[in-house]
Amino acid sequence: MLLIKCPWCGERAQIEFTYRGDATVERPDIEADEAQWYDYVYTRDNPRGEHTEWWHHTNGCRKWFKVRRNTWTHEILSSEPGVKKDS
Amino acid sequence: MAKLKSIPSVLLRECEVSLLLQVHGLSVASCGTRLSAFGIEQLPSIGKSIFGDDLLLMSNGPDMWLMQAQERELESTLQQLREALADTDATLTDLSSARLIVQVSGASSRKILKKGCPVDIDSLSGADVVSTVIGHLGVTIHCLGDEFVLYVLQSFGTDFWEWARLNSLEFNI
Amino acid sequence: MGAYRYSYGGQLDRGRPLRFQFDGKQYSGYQGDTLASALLANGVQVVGRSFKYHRPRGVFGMGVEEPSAMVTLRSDARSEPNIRVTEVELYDGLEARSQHCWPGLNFDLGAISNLVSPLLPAGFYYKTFMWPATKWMFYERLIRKAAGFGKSATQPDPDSYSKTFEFCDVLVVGAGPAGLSAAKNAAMSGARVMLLDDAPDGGGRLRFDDERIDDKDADEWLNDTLRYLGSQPNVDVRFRTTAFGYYDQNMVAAVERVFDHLPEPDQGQDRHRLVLIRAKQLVLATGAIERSIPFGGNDRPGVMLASAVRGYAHKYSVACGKKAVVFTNNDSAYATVAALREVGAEVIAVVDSRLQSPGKQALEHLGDTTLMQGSVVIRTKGMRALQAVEVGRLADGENLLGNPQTLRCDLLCISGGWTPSVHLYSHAQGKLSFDESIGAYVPADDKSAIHTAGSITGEFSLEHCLKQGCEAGIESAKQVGCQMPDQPSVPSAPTAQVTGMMPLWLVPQFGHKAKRFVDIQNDVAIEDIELAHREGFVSVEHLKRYTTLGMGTDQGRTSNINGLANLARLRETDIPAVGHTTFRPPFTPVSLGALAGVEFGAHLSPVRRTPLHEWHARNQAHLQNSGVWKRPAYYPRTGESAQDAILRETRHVREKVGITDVSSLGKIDVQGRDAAEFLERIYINRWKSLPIGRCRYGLMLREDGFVFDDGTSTRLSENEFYMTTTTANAGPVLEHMEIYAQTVWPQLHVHLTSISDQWAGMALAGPSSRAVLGALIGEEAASNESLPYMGVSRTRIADVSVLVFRVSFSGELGYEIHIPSKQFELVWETVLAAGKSWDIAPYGLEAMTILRIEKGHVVSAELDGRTTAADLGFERMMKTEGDYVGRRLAERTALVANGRKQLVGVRSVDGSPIPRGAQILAEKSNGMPSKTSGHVSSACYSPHLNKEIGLAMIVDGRQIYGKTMYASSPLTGREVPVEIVHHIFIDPQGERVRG
Amino acid sequence: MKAASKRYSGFSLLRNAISGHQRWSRVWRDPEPKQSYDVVIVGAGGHGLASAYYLAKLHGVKNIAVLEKGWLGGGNTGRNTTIVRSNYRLDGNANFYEHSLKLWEGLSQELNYNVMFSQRGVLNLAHSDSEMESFAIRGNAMRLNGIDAELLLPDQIQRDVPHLDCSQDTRYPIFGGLLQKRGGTARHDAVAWGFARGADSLGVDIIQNCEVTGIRVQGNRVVGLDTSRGSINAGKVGLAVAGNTGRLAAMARLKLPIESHVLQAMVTEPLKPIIHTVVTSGASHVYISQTDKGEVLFGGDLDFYNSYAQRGNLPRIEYVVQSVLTLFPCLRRVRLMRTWGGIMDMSMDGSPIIGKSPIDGLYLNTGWCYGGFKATPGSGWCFAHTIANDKPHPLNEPLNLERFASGALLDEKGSGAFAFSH
Ligand SMILES: Cc1cc2nc3c(=O)[nH]c(=O)nc-3n(C[C@H](O)[C@H](O)[C@H](O)COP(=O)(O)OP(=O)(O)OC[C@H]3O[C@@H](n4cnc5c(N)ncnc54)[C@H](O)[C@@H]3O)c2cc1C
Ligand SMILES: NC(=O)c1ccc[n+]([C@@H]2O[C@H](COP(=O)([O-])OP(=O)(O)OC[C@H]3O[C@@H](n4cnc5c(N)ncnc54)[C@H](O)[C@@H]3O)[C@@H](O)[C@H]2O)c1
Ligand SMILES: Cc1cc2nc3c(=O)[nH]c(=O)nc-3n(C[C@H](O)[C@H](O)[C@H](O)COP(=O)(O)O)c2cc1C
Ligand SMILES: [Zn+2]
Repeated sequence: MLLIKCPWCGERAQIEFTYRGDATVERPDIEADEAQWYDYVYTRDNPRGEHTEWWHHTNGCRKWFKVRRNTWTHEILSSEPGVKKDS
Repeated sequence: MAKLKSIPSVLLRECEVSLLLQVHGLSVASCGTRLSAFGIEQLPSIGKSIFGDDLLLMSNGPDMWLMQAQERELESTLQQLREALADTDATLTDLSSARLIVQVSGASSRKILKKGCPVDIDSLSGADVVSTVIGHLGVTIHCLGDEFVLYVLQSFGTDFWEWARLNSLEFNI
Repeated sequence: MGAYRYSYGGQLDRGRPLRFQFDGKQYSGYQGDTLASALLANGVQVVGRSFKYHRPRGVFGMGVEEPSAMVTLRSDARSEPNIRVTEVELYDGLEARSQHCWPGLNFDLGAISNLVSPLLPAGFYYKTFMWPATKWMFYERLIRKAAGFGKSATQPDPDSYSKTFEFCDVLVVGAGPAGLSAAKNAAMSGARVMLLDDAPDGGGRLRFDDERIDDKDADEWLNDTLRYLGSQPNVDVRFRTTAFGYYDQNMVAAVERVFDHLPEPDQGQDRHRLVLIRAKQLVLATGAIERSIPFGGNDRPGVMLASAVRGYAHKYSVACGKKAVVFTNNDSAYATVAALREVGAEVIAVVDSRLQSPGKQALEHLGDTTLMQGSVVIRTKGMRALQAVEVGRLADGENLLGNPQTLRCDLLCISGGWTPSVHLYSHAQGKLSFDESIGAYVPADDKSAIHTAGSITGEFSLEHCLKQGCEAGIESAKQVGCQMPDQPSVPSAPTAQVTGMMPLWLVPQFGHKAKRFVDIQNDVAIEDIELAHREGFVSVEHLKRYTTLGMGTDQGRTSNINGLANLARLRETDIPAVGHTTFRPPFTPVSLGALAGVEFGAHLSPVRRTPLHEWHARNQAHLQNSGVWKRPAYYPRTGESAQDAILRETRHVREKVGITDVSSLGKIDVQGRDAAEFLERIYINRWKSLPIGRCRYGLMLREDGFVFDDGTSTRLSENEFYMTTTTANAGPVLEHMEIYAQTVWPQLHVHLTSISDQWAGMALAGPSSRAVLGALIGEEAASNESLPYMGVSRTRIADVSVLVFRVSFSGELGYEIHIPSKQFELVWETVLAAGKSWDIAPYGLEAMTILRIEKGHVVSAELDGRTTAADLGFERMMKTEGDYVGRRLAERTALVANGRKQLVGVRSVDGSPIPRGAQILAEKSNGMPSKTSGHVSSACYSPHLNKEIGLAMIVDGRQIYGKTMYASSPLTGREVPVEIVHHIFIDPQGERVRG
Repeated sequence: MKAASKRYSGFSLLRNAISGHQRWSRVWRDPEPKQSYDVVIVGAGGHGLASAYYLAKLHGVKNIAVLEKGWLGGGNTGRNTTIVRSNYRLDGNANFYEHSLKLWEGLSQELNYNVMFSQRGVLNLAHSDSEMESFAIRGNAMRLNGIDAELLLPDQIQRDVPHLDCSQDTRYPIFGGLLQKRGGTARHDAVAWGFARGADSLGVDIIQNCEVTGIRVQGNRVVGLDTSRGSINAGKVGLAVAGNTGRLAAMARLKLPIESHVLQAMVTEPLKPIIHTVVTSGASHVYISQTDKGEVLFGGDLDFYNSYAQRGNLPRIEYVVQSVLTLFPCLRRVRLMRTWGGIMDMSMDGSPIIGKSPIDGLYLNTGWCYGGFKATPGSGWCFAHTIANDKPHPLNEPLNLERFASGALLDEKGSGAFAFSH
């Protein structure tokens, strides 16, 4: 069972979390090209190695945050809050 | 192996509270001393709790608190809090009916929690608050030394008791 | 007890004799025996049959490595197949049966396959059973008859299982000399230590060998160390506990066999416990396992691992034979000579493949037993069990010199060297390197949080095992920041003088070509490996799968390396170039019960219950699953059928007044200065304009433009909305909104809290609902003016503060009353009492389903994740400017093109019921494949219209109202003509709900 | 060697037994890579091998190589739960998988290799009325597409699967089921080996231990590959690398609607067979069968995080086992023998992609999610057609890459653009 580091609650068992995939894709502006929207919703880098991804501390603090994890070794490298509050 | 004693070593008891609130968005800057009328001078850090005047404030995440009282009247307290926090970022949500609250005590209290919670129960000490799972259920655990208070979603209450029954047979409840 | 038990010695409780049965025959043993030692003490030689050829099999090893002595243990609902007798602790009344043989163990008809074994080489089934093409199912039935070893119980197991989560600083796996010294040193530093061992007691090989530590009998050190560890509060020692898998971030999964050593668990106690341990530092001291040697007939009962024979003698005082030969390629087996002598057996010779003489200690053990250097056992002889061996001299390590010599014996103790138990290390993606000196793979290096100590590293001397253990204990304590006392505990043992092992991967044949087995469970012999190689299965992985080498219940512990080495020989390369197959959890087989714990059957996943659950049950409701919830389907009255009850309840709502529990709806509190703006972006329709005290139907999309969920939401105050979602999507919708609130639009001030459990709800519906409400809150407050359609009122019922929404799912005049769930039953009863004069009655989900179909309301059957807002006729709700979730991709060509399936109503033309799940066809299919135009998503008999109706998704359906098509159900052989109509069957103008 | 002497049969087995099995020849060669091929297939899983086989057999392509980074059949082909079925609801899937199922029905004879395709039936259990209703929709759609399907009631199910818990005393009581009798299982390894043998005998070079490390593109046309065994020129390149699609696509600078996830499977110790049907349940997401060797074989959901490691974590194993015991309570004392994982090419709508890529001469075969084993012959057949004609066959036309941009998705579960949700 992975040990996920929540930026607020510390290292916790995977069963407290929900996964949401690639956190490097950015939601485009509503007026952006359909192609950009297609990329945002559908296409993924899908690397073997370091991957930045969304996790949600569903049975915990209910925050979404980004984890940097190696998809080959499952090693967890770092985690950070989803977005700074003042952005 | 020593023969098991026939006295139960875990006690589970449902607790009644008069008020349970989810508080969002309190901050030292905006709330400062606004809660001092309730005996709360400072905000607990994440994963900690403090007691005020018949009021328990537990931090269950960043910018999030559970507030609990045993005696205070719900609607008037809610009103007073709303007034105290007016014009701040804080919001209040009434959850007084939303949780089954269970006190776990006895020599094996940690042992039974370990059977369902993937957190280091042995490392919890007084005033610690942790939201996690027990079995398949979400739970917030408030540690009071060797006693624990669990907050489980009301609709899963029956299931929680079922979980507790299955897992406490060995403690001879 | 038993002809092969020596009269004294061993670590048995001779004061406690035990009786047991094997294949119905009574035997006895002692407390402290394993089933294996007890069978051996009684001279039982044949215990099982091999997988493919049904050859007789006896006890070969003494622990987890045992490949073939498997039985079915216990009986009836507790019967357990494939249990290794070497792992079973004897208890009084134990029952074991042989398996995989018919009619019996000693006369097994399956053994015919041994006679035709030339026809059954590796992979034979891929080459035949293909003709005639239709006959495979017939052949397969025969093959399945031969499959499997034991039989599973057919009744549910009466025992219980549980799980616990543990945390520690240092976890030591294996309580042999290395593990014990690691644990002791880590414990002395004050670290939180856990020590696990598979065996019922600690000590590892120390229990089976005659060793000295600190100049005393090793038992003394062992007992002192166990006593020390047992007395420390920071140490948790668990025996009978197998670490079966290493998982990410240093989590070790173990299973504790709490009660397998007794006939059945004590009252209330669990049989097995799954222990999940998160360790900051892990020390693997899992030891090494002796391996076999491939020579002719090496599978015959009476051929055993030398280390096992030594163990049976030392620990159980059992002589596995009366007249033994030892066959080895290394020094370790010499101790077996001494051990056998101690229990009164005769050792007639040691056959050592090496030309050099063994080390000093080995020669001491040898005593005056004949040593045949540079020699090998070529084959065994005997009927079922061993009677003699043929020994030949090796000329150059490969060819034989002269004629073999026959030695009569009933026991052959073999040692092909030792293979470290690197399983857990390998689960952790640890790299292995091949150590030529021991002929095995060892951990290449320690990882940051994983240390190895003892014979797992390939270091076999006790002296070094102890030393490495100490070092690992000290190092791991240091890593977790614990201070060692000045004096670590470093026990000493005599320095061993050993002569190196000689690789012996294959013994040449002489004359008679007896099978030389590699894997004696799956009957994989050298010729199978040669055949695989010949046919091009030259990768280790292909070899494994083609021959099934190492795929048995022992996972090839004593045999894999022999397979690899022989493949290397055939490929004319070295073993590292061939590689090894992958080690996978579990280390040893784990009961499914232990993995499941309490969460199966009725407890597989949690159930949500409404606050009225007991009330529903008391009132004869038929409760059914609805997502995670249990909800009342209908409330049959005495003598009423389900159908009658459902129709009665439906009519009751249309004609009088009904009440139903809608507590399972998702409810979310949306608060903050930007709450309205936030909803504007979550839903497709407008929210900022919604007045306080009013509610609105909202539809939300996923970002891909398809409909996600719907519900009504209410503005309670300027910055506070009470949102409802469908029952099924309550959780997903909240998570979805959280991601937008927290990460996409964090600048918006909005707080989201699930209040699904806080608020319970009831729908009060029917022509008399206003009258009932009036009786509760006053006629004025309930009037159309005070509480208009889509209006909301905060009021009190039974002195409980409630919310009353003027909304309707049924299409009747109706209200939803939401109440804090702890007061729900009180208010429900109050409403029922008030409604008595209007003949109020509860209704369930089934009636609700009919009511909503009549009204054309959509649910998950229509919102199936493939529909757009426009498909449902909601295109006008979609804002045409501004950002909201899903807007952009909802504009994609295929989502706006013609030819999409649209929501319509269907009405049976001839009055016959519309088949459930029917497909819609333009023409009758008459049972032929046909192109479909859509499908019926929901259908029912409408008591109100007295018609068979349904909702359907039909290609361009809104353009063909009035057309007749066919609702086709080949599954039931029915095809019903239906007319395509508008999806709202009753009150299309909404007069009832607004009136 | 003469073709006839290589044929397998009971007779050849007997003849070889007499000569001590010394005369069997290699099942496939071990050739050195040539400088250049007309078509190179990357990935010697079932799909890659089947594609090469059909290219050579049906489309007369002569100069073909299949490149494999490890050992052939060692990807998901060698680690799946071997269920074969065509019980799909949406036409685009149903027609394709039914074509594949028909190929399965003659595959052992076609390949002269017993792939042990066992039509023991695939039973999907329904645990609620609404699930029965959606099974009815699916079953009716299947029947109208000419595919066999039957809707069963609990008592019929209990008769067919005696040890299944059909009682009410369980979390998800069984309301009925959808049975496809022509569905079943096949021996996974034999499928890879049979296609490899077939392709090899048609002259295809199967090159193992040859990892593709780069895709060379000139203008917008693929011209060759870099591999761990040197550069290879290629007229056309077909990617059939399952979970590694993302890495190969990146070599061609493509970003695809694919994520790699780990899916686990496991077996118990071998038991005398008691489960003779493939049983699957959506409520707890588990699928169970018992192999011809006797192990009970099962799998469940993904581990739910991107992964390239062929190993998973314990919570999934626990839940899968809990689900198995819920259906078959008598197995609690049976023991789990081995667990493993495979890297799944999960697409964003849960359906596969077989077709052209934006680069000329580069073809995609990916997105198989939980269900690509059953597709093996059909996928190879369609992929071969697409590569040979530079145009999809009508059967794989709906399985194009463009559907994600246009919205013409094939989302059987309706769970949207989340790769792990399908
Ligand atoms: C646990 C599990 C259970 C499953 N159960 C079922 C089931 O019951 N029924 C079903 O129909 N499907 C099932 N599947 C799915 C099915 O196994 C796969 O979809 C199918 O086998 C894929 O075949 P393939 O040939 O596309 O891929 P693979 O067999 O994975 O072959 C791809 C090959 O490409 C090679 N490769 C990768 N990168 C490179 C490179 N750079 N250079 C050269 N070669 C490379 C790999 O080594 C591999 O051999 C399951 C999958 C798993 C993991
Ligand atoms: N003379 C030789 O050639 C030779 C060879 C090998 C070992 N030995 C001797 O054996 C001893 C080795 O000491 P050691 O401590 O390294 O090993 P050990 O074999 O004495 O102890 C290992 C212990 O680990 C336990 N174990 C293994 N895997 C486990 C798992 N997954 N879960 C729980 N428990 C598990 C075993 O039950 C055993 O008790 C020394 O005395 C050494 O001299 C000698
Ligand atoms: C259908 C099927 C049946 C299997 N049966 C067995 C088995 O009987 N014994 C065994 O050890 N492994 C069995 N395995 C698992 C393989 O040993 C192996 O774990 C799997 O092919 C994945 O390869 P890997 O573990 O080498 O990565 C089986 C795998 C499959 C797909
Ligand atoms: Zn958290």
